[in-house]
Amino acid sequence: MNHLGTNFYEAASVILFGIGFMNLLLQNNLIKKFIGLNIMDTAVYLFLAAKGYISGRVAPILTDGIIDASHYINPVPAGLVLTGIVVAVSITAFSLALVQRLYKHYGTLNMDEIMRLSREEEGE
Amino acid sequence: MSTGIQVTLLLFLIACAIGVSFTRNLFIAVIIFMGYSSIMAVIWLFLESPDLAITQAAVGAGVDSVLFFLTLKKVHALKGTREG
Amino acid sequence: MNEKKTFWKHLQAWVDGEEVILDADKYIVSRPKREKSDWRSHFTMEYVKEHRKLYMFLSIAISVLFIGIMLGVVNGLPEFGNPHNPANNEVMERYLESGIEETGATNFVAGMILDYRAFDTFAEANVLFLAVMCAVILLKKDSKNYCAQEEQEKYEDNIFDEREKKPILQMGGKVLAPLVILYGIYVILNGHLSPGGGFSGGSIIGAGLILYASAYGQKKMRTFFTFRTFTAISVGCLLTYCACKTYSFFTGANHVGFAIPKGTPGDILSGGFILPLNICVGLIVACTMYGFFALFTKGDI
Amino acid sequence: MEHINWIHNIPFFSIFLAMICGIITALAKDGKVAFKIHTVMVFVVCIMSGLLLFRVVKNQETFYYMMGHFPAPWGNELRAGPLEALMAVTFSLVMLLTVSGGLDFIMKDVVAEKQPLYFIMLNALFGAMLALIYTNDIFTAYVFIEINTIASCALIMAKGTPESMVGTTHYLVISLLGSGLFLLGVSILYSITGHLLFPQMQEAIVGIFKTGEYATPLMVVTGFMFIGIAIKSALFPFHSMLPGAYNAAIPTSSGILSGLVLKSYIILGIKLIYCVFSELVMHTLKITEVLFVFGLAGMVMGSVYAMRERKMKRMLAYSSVAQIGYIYMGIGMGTRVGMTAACFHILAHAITKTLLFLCCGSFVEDNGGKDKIYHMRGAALRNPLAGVGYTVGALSMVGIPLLAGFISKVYFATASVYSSGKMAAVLIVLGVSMVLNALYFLPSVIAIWSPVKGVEKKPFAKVSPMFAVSIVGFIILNFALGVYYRPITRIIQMSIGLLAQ
Repeated sequence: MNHLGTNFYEAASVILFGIGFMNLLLQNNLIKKFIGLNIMDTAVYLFLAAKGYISGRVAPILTDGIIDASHYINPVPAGLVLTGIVVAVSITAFSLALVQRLYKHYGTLNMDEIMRLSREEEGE
Repeated sequence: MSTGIQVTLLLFLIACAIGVSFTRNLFIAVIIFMGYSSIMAVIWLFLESPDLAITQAAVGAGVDSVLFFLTLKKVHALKGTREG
Repeated sequence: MNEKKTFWKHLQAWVDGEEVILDADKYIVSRPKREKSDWRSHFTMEYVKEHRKLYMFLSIAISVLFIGIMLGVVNGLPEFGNPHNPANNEVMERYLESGIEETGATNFVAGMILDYRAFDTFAEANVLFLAVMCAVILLKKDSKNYCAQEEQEKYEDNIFDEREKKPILQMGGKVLAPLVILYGIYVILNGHLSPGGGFSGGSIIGAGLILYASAYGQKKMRTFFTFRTFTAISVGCLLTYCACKTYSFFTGANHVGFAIPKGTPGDILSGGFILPLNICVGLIVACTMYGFFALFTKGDI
Repeated sequence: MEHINWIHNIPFFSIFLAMICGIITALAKDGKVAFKIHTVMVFVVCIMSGLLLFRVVKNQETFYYMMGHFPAPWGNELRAGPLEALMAVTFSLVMLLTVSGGLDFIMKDVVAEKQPLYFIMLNALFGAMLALIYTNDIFTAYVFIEINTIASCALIMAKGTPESMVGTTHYLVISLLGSGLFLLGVSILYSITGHLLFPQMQEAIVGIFKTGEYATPLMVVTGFMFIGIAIKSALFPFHSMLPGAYNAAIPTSSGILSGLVLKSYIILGIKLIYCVFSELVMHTLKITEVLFVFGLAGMVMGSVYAMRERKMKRMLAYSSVAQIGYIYMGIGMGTRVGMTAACFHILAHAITKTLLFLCCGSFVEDNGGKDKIYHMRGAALRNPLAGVGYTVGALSMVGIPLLAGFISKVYFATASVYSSGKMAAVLIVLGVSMVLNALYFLPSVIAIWSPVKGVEKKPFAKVSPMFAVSIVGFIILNFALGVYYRPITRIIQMSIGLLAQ
């Protein structure tokens, strides 16, 4: 099986996932870390949505009164992605609130710096 | 033709993602991320998922960016508000 | 065996530590520092910087490896856009062919997430609620979350807000906010007929509220939107959601009668529970989005 | 109406009851009211799950519960059998005892106006854990994993100190990595099987496996899902989030997170092994072997880290890493006997670790916030009840007969006999790990009981009656599980047989 050429959506989405993953691991800056996380999530959603697409068919909304499964694309991935987007935005908001609270106390967005300061505070 | 446009959009998406990783300025990073979300919305239109496109446009490019900008303002990373 | 040594030292501290314990803190300060085994010394900035490169190299290697593996996987996956893929099976057929009859919604996605797989959507609404409650825990002012500088900044911002005239923004807000909110309401009410639905419509309404709040300041918002209204709307909508879904799950699972009319597909008043559920989700989302905005700017709703 | 089988509605009722209580708690005016709502809810769920357990064990049945009007491949489903019911009973019992025992910590450490919010998170967490136990749908599992993540982060940060914020950030980032991988796994699985419900997925996967089509994706996806679950449940190389978070959180939260939340992911993993990937695929792809190796590494390394630690709560956190290693070792043996031992250890660790965290929190409070082990000298003499609790917990973790921890170690040793080629490794590592456990738990036990000379005797610390009841309850549970273990293991064996059908 050799579908890399036709599966260009999936290929792009796994590359995006990798970049997001790298951002999450590498970036010291918390805001960029969380942007990376968002990229990672949207990459998975792109992957799912691409899996639901069927060439030559239309969006899963009743058009011209045609009730026939071979006329519409697969609605399942769209539903899953819709749920996923909500989860992603909630987590983004939560993590940004956390960032603000951390900044208020430590005065920096650098995770290493924050870790160091908190260790110093802990004493010894 | 349509495939060409889609591939270009995907390449643009990847370029945006790499751009976010390499910009030093947080403000620019968030702007790029906003662009990334908008392109994603367009791509979902190509994939025949208008539900997702409308949601992504409202959330990714709208609410998410507002939240990011407010955070940047709070952490004094925006020029013109309070120097950080 | 290195660990064993440290353990014996450890034990010694217990055994002959009578006077030590009297003022343990002093003893710890006076005790000669262990050079080698103290892992805390590894976390100086120099050490991190030195090993930062190694760490970076490793992470990039992992990510590249990951991308490589995943490209291999993609190579072996079903073809993009092919109608004979495993995902396009009887599940999808039933959603598309009997969906209108069984749910009454002409937007199959809405029918799917709010009727066939409503449990996920219920959890999703809860995720939003929890996230906004987390933001309240984090950002609402209390005795542990107080910072004089920030109060000062807020005070200055308030003065700035009041003194400065923002005619363009205010005019824009006056004209646009009602339109945006109206559009959001349209998207919610047509969720089962056209693209959109509770979530997208709710975030559009939220955006309208944010626009209004940033044009006229939050004092004006307070006149009709306080923390009490916020809690009341969210809890009321979530409970309505819960009640609807409990009824439909209970009747469904136990095969007892379900007496909600489906209506004529295509009408606004159709689709059984889908319209009320969409309204509930929309209200929750609108409140949540505005709540995030308010908490992020002023630390209070 | 007369044909409704009320017992079968229990899983659905418990999940929704927990969620509804979580929502209603937002209206509670202070922490006390919220606590009452929470306690009543958990108590009711406990009774209901007990009934369910009784019924399913008596009938030896598992059943599927339709969430809505549509049968299996179209609608959502819950699945309940003896394993699920047993876990639900244990979780609700532990939750009840932990929260009522740790109420003082909540009241003291959480700001008054935010206490109801803390209870919202507790209720939602409880509901999400129940849903993870009962679910039969992989995407539902993902959404509830996210609820679990958010709620557990909220429990950590509720203390409001800067350290707790740092701990939360670390915990959040690593958990999100885990759930990202899990979601990727879900999407690839969906694309190759076309289903989201466990039984249909299993059918499709076995089919794919036999024809050899999509072999690479299947292998990679299995790996990703288990890496995701391992990250979430803090298996050894991914444990770095635990110590900071548990040290900074209030003891009640630490107990719940370590005793229950980590376990809920493991139970999901066990259900995935039997109900989605099937034993055949797991063995052929050698996933169990990998889990086995990491489990062994975790058992030793967790104890080694714990020994170097000077703070009591961090020591307990590292000890959790070691115990998670035990559980994964049991899963990795790849036999049903090993799985029985692992499930039993889940129960044993849940009741023991929460007890340890509560007692440790009580000592720290008596000492005025000093949390190093050398500050604990004589702590048990001032607070004998917590001292007895800590001692029982520590001895159980070390593996002294009559206590729960001993039985699980015996079962692990027995199980090793049945898995060929792994016996030597299991026995050696088990022995080493027990010695290491003793080496770090016993000094702390000796320390808390040895008097400090030359200091005038401090008065006895005041212990609230609820704390006393909960500690005594935990101790009784520990002995009960250590002595009357037979019925429990029989239930577990039966349930694993039913799961694997």
